Amino acid sequence: MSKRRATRPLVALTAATLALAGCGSQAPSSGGVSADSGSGSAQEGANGSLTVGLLNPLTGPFAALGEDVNAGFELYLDSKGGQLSDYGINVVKEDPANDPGVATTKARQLVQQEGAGIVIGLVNSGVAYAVAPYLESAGVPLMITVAGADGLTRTKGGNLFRVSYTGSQDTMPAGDYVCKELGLKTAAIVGLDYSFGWEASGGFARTYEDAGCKVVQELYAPLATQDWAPYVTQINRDADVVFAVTPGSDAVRFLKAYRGFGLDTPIFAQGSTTDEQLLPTMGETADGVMSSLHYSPVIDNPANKTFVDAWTEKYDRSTNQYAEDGWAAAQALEAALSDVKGEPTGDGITNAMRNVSIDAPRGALRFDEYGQAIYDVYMRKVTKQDGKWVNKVVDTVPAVNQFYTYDVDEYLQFPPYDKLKGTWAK
Amino acid sequence: MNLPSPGDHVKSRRLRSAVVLGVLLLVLLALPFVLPSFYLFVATRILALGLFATAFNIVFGFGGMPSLGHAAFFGLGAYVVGIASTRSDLPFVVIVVLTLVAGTALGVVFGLFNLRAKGIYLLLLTLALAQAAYGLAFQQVELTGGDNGISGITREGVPIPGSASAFYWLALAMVVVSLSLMWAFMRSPVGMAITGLRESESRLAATGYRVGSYRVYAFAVSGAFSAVAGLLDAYLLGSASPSNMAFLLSAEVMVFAILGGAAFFFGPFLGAAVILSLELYVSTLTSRWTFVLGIVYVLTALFMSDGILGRIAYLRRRARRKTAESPTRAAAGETDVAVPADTDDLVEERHT
Amino acid sequence: MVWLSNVLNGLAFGSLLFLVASGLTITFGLMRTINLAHGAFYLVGGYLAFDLYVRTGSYWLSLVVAVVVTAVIGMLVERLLLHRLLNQELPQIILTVGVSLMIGDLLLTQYGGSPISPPTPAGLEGSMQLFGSVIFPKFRAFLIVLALVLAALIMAFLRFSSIGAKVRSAVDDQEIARTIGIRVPLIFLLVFGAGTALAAFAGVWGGALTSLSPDTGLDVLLLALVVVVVGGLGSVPGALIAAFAVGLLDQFGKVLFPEWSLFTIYAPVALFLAFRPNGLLGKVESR
Amino acid sequence: MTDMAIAARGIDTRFGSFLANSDVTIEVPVGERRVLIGPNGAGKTTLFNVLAGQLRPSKGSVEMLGREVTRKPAYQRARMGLARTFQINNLFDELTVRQNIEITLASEARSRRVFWRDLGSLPGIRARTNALLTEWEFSDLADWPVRELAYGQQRVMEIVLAMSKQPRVLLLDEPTAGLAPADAIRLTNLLAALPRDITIIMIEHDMEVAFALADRVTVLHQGSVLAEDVPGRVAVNQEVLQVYLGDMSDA
Repeated sequence: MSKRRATRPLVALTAATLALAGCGSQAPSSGGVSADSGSGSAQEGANGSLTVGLLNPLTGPFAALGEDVNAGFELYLDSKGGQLSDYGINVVKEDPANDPGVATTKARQLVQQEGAGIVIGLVNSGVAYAVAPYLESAGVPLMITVAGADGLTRTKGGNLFRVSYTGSQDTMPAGDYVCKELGLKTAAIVGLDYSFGWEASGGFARTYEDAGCKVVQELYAPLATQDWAPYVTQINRDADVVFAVTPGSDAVRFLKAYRGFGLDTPIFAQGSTTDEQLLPTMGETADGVMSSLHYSPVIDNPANKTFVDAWTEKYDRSTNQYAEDGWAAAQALEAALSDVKGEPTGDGITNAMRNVSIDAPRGALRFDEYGQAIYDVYMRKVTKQDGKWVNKVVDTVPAVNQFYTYDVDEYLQFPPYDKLKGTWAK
Repeated sequence: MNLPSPGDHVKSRRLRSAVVLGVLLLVLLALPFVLPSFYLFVATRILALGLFATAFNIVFGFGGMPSLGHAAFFGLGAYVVGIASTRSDLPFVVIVVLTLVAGTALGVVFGLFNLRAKGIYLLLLTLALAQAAYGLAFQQVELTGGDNGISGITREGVPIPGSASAFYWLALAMVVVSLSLMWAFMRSPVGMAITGLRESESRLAATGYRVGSYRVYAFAVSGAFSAVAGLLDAYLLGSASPSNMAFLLSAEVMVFAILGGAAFFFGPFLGAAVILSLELYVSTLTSRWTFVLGIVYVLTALFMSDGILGRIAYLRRRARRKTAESPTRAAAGETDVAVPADTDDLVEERHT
Repeated sequence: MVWLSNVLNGLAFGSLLFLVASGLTITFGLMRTINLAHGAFYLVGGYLAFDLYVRTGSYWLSLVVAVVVTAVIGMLVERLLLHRLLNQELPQIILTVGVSLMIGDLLLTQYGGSPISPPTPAGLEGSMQLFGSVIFPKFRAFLIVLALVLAALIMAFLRFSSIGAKVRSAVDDQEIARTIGIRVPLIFLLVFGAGTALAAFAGVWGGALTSLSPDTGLDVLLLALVVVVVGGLGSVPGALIAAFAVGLLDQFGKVLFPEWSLFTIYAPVALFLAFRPNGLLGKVESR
Repeated sequence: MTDMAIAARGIDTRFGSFLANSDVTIEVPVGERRVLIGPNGAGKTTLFNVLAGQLRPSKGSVEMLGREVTRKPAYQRARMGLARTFQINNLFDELTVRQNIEITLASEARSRRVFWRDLGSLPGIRARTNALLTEWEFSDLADWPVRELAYGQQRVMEIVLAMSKQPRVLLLDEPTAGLAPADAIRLTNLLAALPRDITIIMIEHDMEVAFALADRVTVLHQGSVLAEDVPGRVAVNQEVLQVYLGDMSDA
């Protein structure tokens, strides 16, 4: 092996790499405002300025979610000319790379290097758990936009807020609804075998059984199960309804296998299973699937109209819950900032956030004392409208909080859902 | 034969290496006084992953066994900390010992599985083992917290728990001690026999060494220190999660070793520092950082398969060509003239 | 009957694994090249077919063009990059991991992170009834047939065509191959092209079964690697047997021990390799 | 009857369908110098691997110094006093001459599991290494990596390493292969000067070397023993001549 060859190509390629890295930074990663790092371009509003750290995945399995949250946030910011409540907003985006180690590093970078006064984002709950304690200790508010673990919002008076759902929040109304309104008395649960799957399934199972109906089977499949046949073929065909918690690409595979094996039991799902990001790919297989979620692009209210119009003008596809989460986060921040007098400190924003009450595209949104959003939950059904598959709203459960109708203290005494999985069907 | 005696040469170089190491250590000790806290955090992370890469290299660069499952050890260390520190009041020292024991035990398992496998088969056997370990971490929620991992790891039991600087110094001390122990180990008969594994297993066996045992020793020692690296990382981040055991980390540590120079004791550490810094820098510039990382991998494979230190050593050898001539090949008209290996030099510590 | 259904499912998933593994095992078996970018080429094939089908609406055109274009990309990678690293296992691994990172990121930039599904040929929608009560999707049944036919074709090709012999001699001794007039670089280029073409073919078919997103490449690659290694590197019949075995293991592991499903697929593989370090039908490596 | 240093009886070694050794019996008494000859593919190296424990025969038994060792792996036979060289140089290439010797010396029971002390600092190892370096005239090359040595020097290194453990049985696989004639003669002289109490079994292609060193010669052909006798008689054995001449005319 000659070791002498190729020093020149090495230099050339290194140069090319650096050049590419340079180009890449200008490449529109989300199509949002050009707001990459650089506090030099600090926008100064009448009341001052605030640096917002967007910590959403731009690579890895949750990239599509993270991009949409960022896009939603920036779209709202754009619509307000880059200022929220007369504070100039500087957006700095970092990629947590779906890895707690990277995410913790990036959270510190946002706060310590970029001077972020608030961090918004996080999709993976494990990452959120890893990052939250640092932000707490640093006194920087954290607004979660996707990560769903119930346990993240169980501390009163913290600096953590969440505009998106907890694992069980959107499915608890569904249990009641399916049992009482739809009159489907026995259910088979098919969920992903990780905490979100157990929480969403458990939320459904709890209210469903409390309403007098019966969970007859529970099946849990690993995240990113390539072949769903082993699970689909085990589904108890005597059940009246199949309750599915299969977000992301698993939803596509689950429904394909479900239809392929000729099952015809109606499906009711946690809303992320029929997300608008997935509907075009799922097509016919999603037809008629019902679900519960705190958003649907076809909600009829002025805030949603503004949002959907702004979105569709810019992107050639439907809005979805993630984009709305980002948009609503920006709205919530705006509302909080309108309460902050002067310098937007961590404490100032945190205190103001507690009293935030906004009309988001999803409807009315405010936070409970644990920092978790209270919002309306919609019962939806996948239907074809104007040649496109949409989650048509068939019913609304207003002002759902993370404990649903249960007494808070009683609810907090319940064993966690990871302990309860497998016990519902018994 | 009329050769320059390498004796004086080696002595002067040994002195120089000692000076270089001493200065480096002083600089590292002084970092908390000059670095902003974020970069101190990054530096601590580099220490942990640098230790991991160095430990990995016992099996990889020295033992010649391309393990693609080393994340299992790193993750194991992190989980030991996660479980022990959140569920017990065990003192720090005990947790360190537990980590060492667990890492050694898993290393023995890896070694026993790999008594015979070679090359690509070893690569994939270790990968399968690590994936099985990953499966346990992900699915045995009672113990590991599943996908949420274990968070809220505090440094309460850690000596001087307070400041980031204190933890940095603790990490530095542990890394220095670990590296010294590994360095000494690799010069011991067992360590040299592990190096012999890479060079020729058949000769090793014909010499009277039981080859399989040394494979197990290599994995055990490597596993123990890899687990310590995981321990440091978990204390630093305050969390342990399945991604500590993931395939990509196993692949990344191999790139650390190769880019830095797997033939050199300090190569992998250097590689870890370079790649982690680069990742941080590029990911700040662009969200397309995985693409750039891909380019770095490709360039490493094409042009740096001897690593940065390998290249430096080569350039130095070339520069020294005029002063030293190979005893044998020069006469035969070969151009790539060699010089004696200096066993105490940082760069020339060649084991591959 | 439940058992029959499980067995069929296992075989169908095994067939998908074989489609992916076949390309991997011939590039390794013939070139001693470990291509960890195989999962990325799988994705490229699937995404291209998806893209073309959206544009043209023609299934067969999409399939053929996707496979050919992917093969060309593969050959470019071989010619420009891999070719310089002949017989250097570790650099090959690093290089192909790098290539797959780059391809994954390009796909993410181009198509976004949401899952897509390559087209299914007409006539394979829906399901059929077997032995009275077992309902089985036609697509999956066809997949089993496809895998068996593909295996037979590859084996026959390697055995009977002169290219098979040439490739083998080129690998066994490049010097000798060169002296008797075999153009080794060309052979390697063609073999790698064939390997990536198979990856793309698997991507179109497998993607239609499982859907694709830029990060599925790794999941598929890991399973395919397991199959290739258990089967014995380079052995096509070995890969076929191993693919079915892993498919069945996966199926029954998930049905019988759902809590351990990630563990039950890799732990037996590790155990198997510990006792048969060269896989099922692998040759002992001389070195 | 004298004690046998090595006795292999009825050895079959099979690789798939190929029988590399077929019913080979070879008995070498202690102190004898035996040379194995035979055309390419006669199964000499395979037999060596069986004797040294690198290969397990399909059939037959191996005894070493009066002990049954058929199922004992190479490292155990090495510990019993067997040393071997390899046909193709098989050294710790990237390590120095000194390190090669040190590793070899450290393989004895009291040092091979030591992990807390520097190899070179173990009692006796440095001194014995230096003695060996001097004895074999490698002192000047001690700190060079073995791969940088000339081919002939590497051949000698093979013998140095084998001898450094003071073996009782020494297997030499074509020690002079590939050497220039002058070097081959030097090496042959070195071998001739080895102590007489060491049993030597040697594969050799060069007839002159073979006959100069051997007490007895065993001829292998197509996996079986064709003849075994003192050199003088083997040299005139018709069958042997035919095999050799035939082989040459084929080549």
